[in-house]
Amino acid sequence: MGTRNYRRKTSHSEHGPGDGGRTGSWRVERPVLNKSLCIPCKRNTEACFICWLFCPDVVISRTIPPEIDLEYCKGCGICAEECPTKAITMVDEAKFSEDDKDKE
Amino acid sequence: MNKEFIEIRWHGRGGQGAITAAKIVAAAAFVSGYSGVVMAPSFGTERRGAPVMTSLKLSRHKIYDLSPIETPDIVVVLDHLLLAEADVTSGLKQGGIIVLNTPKAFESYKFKGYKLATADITAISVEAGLPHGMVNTGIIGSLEKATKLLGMDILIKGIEEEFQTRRPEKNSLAAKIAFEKTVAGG
Amino acid sequence: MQAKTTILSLPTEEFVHPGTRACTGCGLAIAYRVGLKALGKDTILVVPPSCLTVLQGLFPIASTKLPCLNVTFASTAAAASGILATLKVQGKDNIQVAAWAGDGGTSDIGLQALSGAAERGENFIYFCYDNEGYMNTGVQRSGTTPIGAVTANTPFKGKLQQKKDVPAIMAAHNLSYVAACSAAYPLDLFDKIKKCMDMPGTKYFHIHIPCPPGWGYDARYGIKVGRLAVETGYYDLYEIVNGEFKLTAASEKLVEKRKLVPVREYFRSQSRFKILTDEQIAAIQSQIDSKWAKYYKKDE
Amino acid sequence: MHIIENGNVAAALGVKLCHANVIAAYPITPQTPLTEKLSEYVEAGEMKAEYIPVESEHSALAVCIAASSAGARSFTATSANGLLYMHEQVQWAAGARLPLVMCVVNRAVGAPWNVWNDQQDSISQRDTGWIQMYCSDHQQIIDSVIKAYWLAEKVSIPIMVCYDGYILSHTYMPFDVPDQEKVDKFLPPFRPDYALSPETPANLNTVTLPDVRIDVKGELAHGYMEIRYLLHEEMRTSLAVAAEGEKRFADIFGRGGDPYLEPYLCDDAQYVAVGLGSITYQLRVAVDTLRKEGIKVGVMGVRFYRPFPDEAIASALKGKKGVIVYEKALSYGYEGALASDLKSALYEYLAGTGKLPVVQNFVAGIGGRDIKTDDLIQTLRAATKGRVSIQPVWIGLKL
Repeated sequence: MGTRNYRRKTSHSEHGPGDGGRTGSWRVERPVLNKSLCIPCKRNTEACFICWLFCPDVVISRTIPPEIDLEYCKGCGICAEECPTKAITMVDEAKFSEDDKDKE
Repeated sequence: MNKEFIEIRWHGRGGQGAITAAKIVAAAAFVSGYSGVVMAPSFGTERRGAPVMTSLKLSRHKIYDLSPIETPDIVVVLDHLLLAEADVTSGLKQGGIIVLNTPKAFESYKFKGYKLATADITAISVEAGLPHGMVNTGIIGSLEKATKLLGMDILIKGIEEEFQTRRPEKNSLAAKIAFEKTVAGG
Repeated sequence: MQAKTTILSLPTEEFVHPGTRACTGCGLAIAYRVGLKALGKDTILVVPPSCLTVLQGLFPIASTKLPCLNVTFASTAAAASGILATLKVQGKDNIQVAAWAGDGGTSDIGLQALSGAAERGENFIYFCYDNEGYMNTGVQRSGTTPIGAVTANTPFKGKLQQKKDVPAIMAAHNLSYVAACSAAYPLDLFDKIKKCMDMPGTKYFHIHIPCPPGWGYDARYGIKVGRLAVETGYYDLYEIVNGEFKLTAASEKLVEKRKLVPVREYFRSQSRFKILTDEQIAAIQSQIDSKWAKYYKKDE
Repeated sequence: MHIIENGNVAAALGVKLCHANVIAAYPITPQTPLTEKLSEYVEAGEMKAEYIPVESEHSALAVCIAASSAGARSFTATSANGLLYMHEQVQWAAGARLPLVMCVVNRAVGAPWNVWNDQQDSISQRDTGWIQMYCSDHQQIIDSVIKAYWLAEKVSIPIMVCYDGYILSHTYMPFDVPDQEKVDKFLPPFRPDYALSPETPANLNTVTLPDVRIDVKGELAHGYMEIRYLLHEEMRTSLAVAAEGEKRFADIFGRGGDPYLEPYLCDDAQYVAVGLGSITYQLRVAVDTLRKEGIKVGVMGVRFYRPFPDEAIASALKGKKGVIVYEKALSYGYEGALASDLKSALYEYLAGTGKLPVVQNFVAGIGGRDIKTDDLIQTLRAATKGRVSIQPVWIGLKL
């Protein structure tokens, strides 16, 4: 008892992803990247990454091409709105088949 | 006076140092074999200049009753003007002792049924080199003269310890002079 | 002067996990994510109840990779003081203590403890993320809700009083650093944090945080709405370094441009301001204009 | 070493001997001289600690909560409305299982304002999940602070060391100041199981659900209810731990004995007065007087109020004719909380045995009203002659 097992007796949380569950299910619209418009993709060099900077949910990678983690992406659309070349568009989730969803 | 259990009530003014005086006597009593010593200041909203009381109980055994003194054996009054403001003899036992700091002559007071001891501690303290108004060490000399309770040596030692960093010699000198000059009635 | 951070030079390490409970398009999540990048790994966080409590995760899962003490609503800055005192007695001088509280937790219930800690000169960074209302409890007015905003408890007339100027209150504590930032300008936030980290005493950050459900706009427009607040001269980005006030980033550029976007555009971007009349908007516009006239004059 | 000092100094010396290293406090009468003394020790370099002069009691406990969470041995003290202002933090510290020690220098609560002693302040915090210890003299104050740190850190539960304002806090009496060496032997350095650190990040006191939940490692973690149950359960088992601590203390310091109760002339007593704090010592004088009259009375001080030593109390009072509870607090609209708790313990253990004493309740000293020893004698004598009243009787009421 006492100080030894303190952690088990208090609200002591350790970090990990998905506290809110698979928040991808919150999405109404899905961000879809058009690589032919995306600046780092086009130039094949590190550039822009505005989508990465502004993503509230840490689901866009700072890579070429930027990858969107659909397991957790809530579909806010900020990336699409802020993309200077309109390379990301928000597409109605209903347009993706159930099969697609399973693959995510 | 029953020297097994003694109750002394101190009347002074906030800032006059009655608590310190009582504390010195308490410590001296403790080393003299009074294992029960309780000194309780009057509690609450004392302000500088306002009348205050401190009670000191001395016993050969541990004291469990911390309630205020109701029937003191001795009252010590650090300022003669308090006689008009406080009922200093309240509850004082028959034959009890009043130790009074006053510039007035011993003969000018009449306390029926009590023994009085007076000295002009205010003047004596200045004579000893203390700032005007510092009377809490001089009064200890008068108390000893009136009661023969603990002996001057132990009290002088206690005063010098308490005032280690604040004019120890002058404070003990005030007590010594007061002891000499105190007029004590039979 | 430190070089300005760009997206490409922004550290890639993330301290927040995906899959938090924050609302879709949460402005706080952006500011917090970038703020933690600036604070870095050697940080202990203090958080009172607020949207961030929810974002941070529910027991036993934490969404943040940094150690964090959740504390009572009114005690944020005092708790930070307690951690600082402990680090001091432990001889750990490399750990940053950062408090993140909402606007209610700062301007209302937490102000006393914050003022106390600031007056004592407690060496930590305090972030007030200002989404201009008690959003976590369902959008009630707070001390920093702006005039004219409809909230759950100012339902018909909107808030009738001015927004409390918390950075000015904190500046009155003679802090080494006070900053006003916005989630729409994360790099400005990042640079300001980096700049003040070694400054003495309490550092205060006020961050304007667009909130889709609380402000009434489509989540995708969060950055645009935040930017409009700045471009209209309605909310200014600045810093006060040892008493010296200076506009920064986009606000600084506005002084050069001498041209503000009409504030009407900002108000009309959110449903919370729907009750503001043209006259009221005109009155606010003239307040903004006179504020900026002073900025322009200072610049001449 | 024996010294003559007041109760606040006794507490401050205890805190110093325990090497508390984060102290936060806000002034309130009659606690103030205690934490002033600590600020003196810290500024003079006699204590290696951080002293934070916070802007409120709420913040004082916030500092201690955070400091303890980060691994410091923390201390604060308060009285009356200061404690009430802390109330939220008091609950928080218990739920977070932080081994804080706080001195509560008992004072009446407002309104109206009153700076004098009663125990309504700490009694009103009875159900917060803190251990409560009550002291009757300065020796108990200094010893209790030391014992409290040991116990708190052993069971991860915060402790209030309560003592009567003015009557103990400002009264001078002799007491033994334990040797530092012995205290260090008794109380090991504070090494918590977890302390906030970037090396081992954890998020403490997060929102916790009504039900259990799987953690990041896939193991089942508690829900709120389990965490709270454990607090209760370990409060109960802390009684046994306190006994262990008491024995350990007695072995090292040569004093102490019963950790929960302090009986005086109870063995053959037919009537036993019960109370918390200094009043139980004053009652000893009443007991001595009544004994001389041939009345078989005793008095029992309750030193642990929470966790409530129900079994020890029932066993000590089994077969007594009467139990007379003297209290300086009241659960308004009913009776003294101690009287209720005591009746409950007696009923639990003695109902149907034919050994259930009659319990009477006196309320005394509210707002510092002088408790005259003669009043205690009178009331105690009356209580041995039959039931005075079914309701709590206020001693010295001048209506």
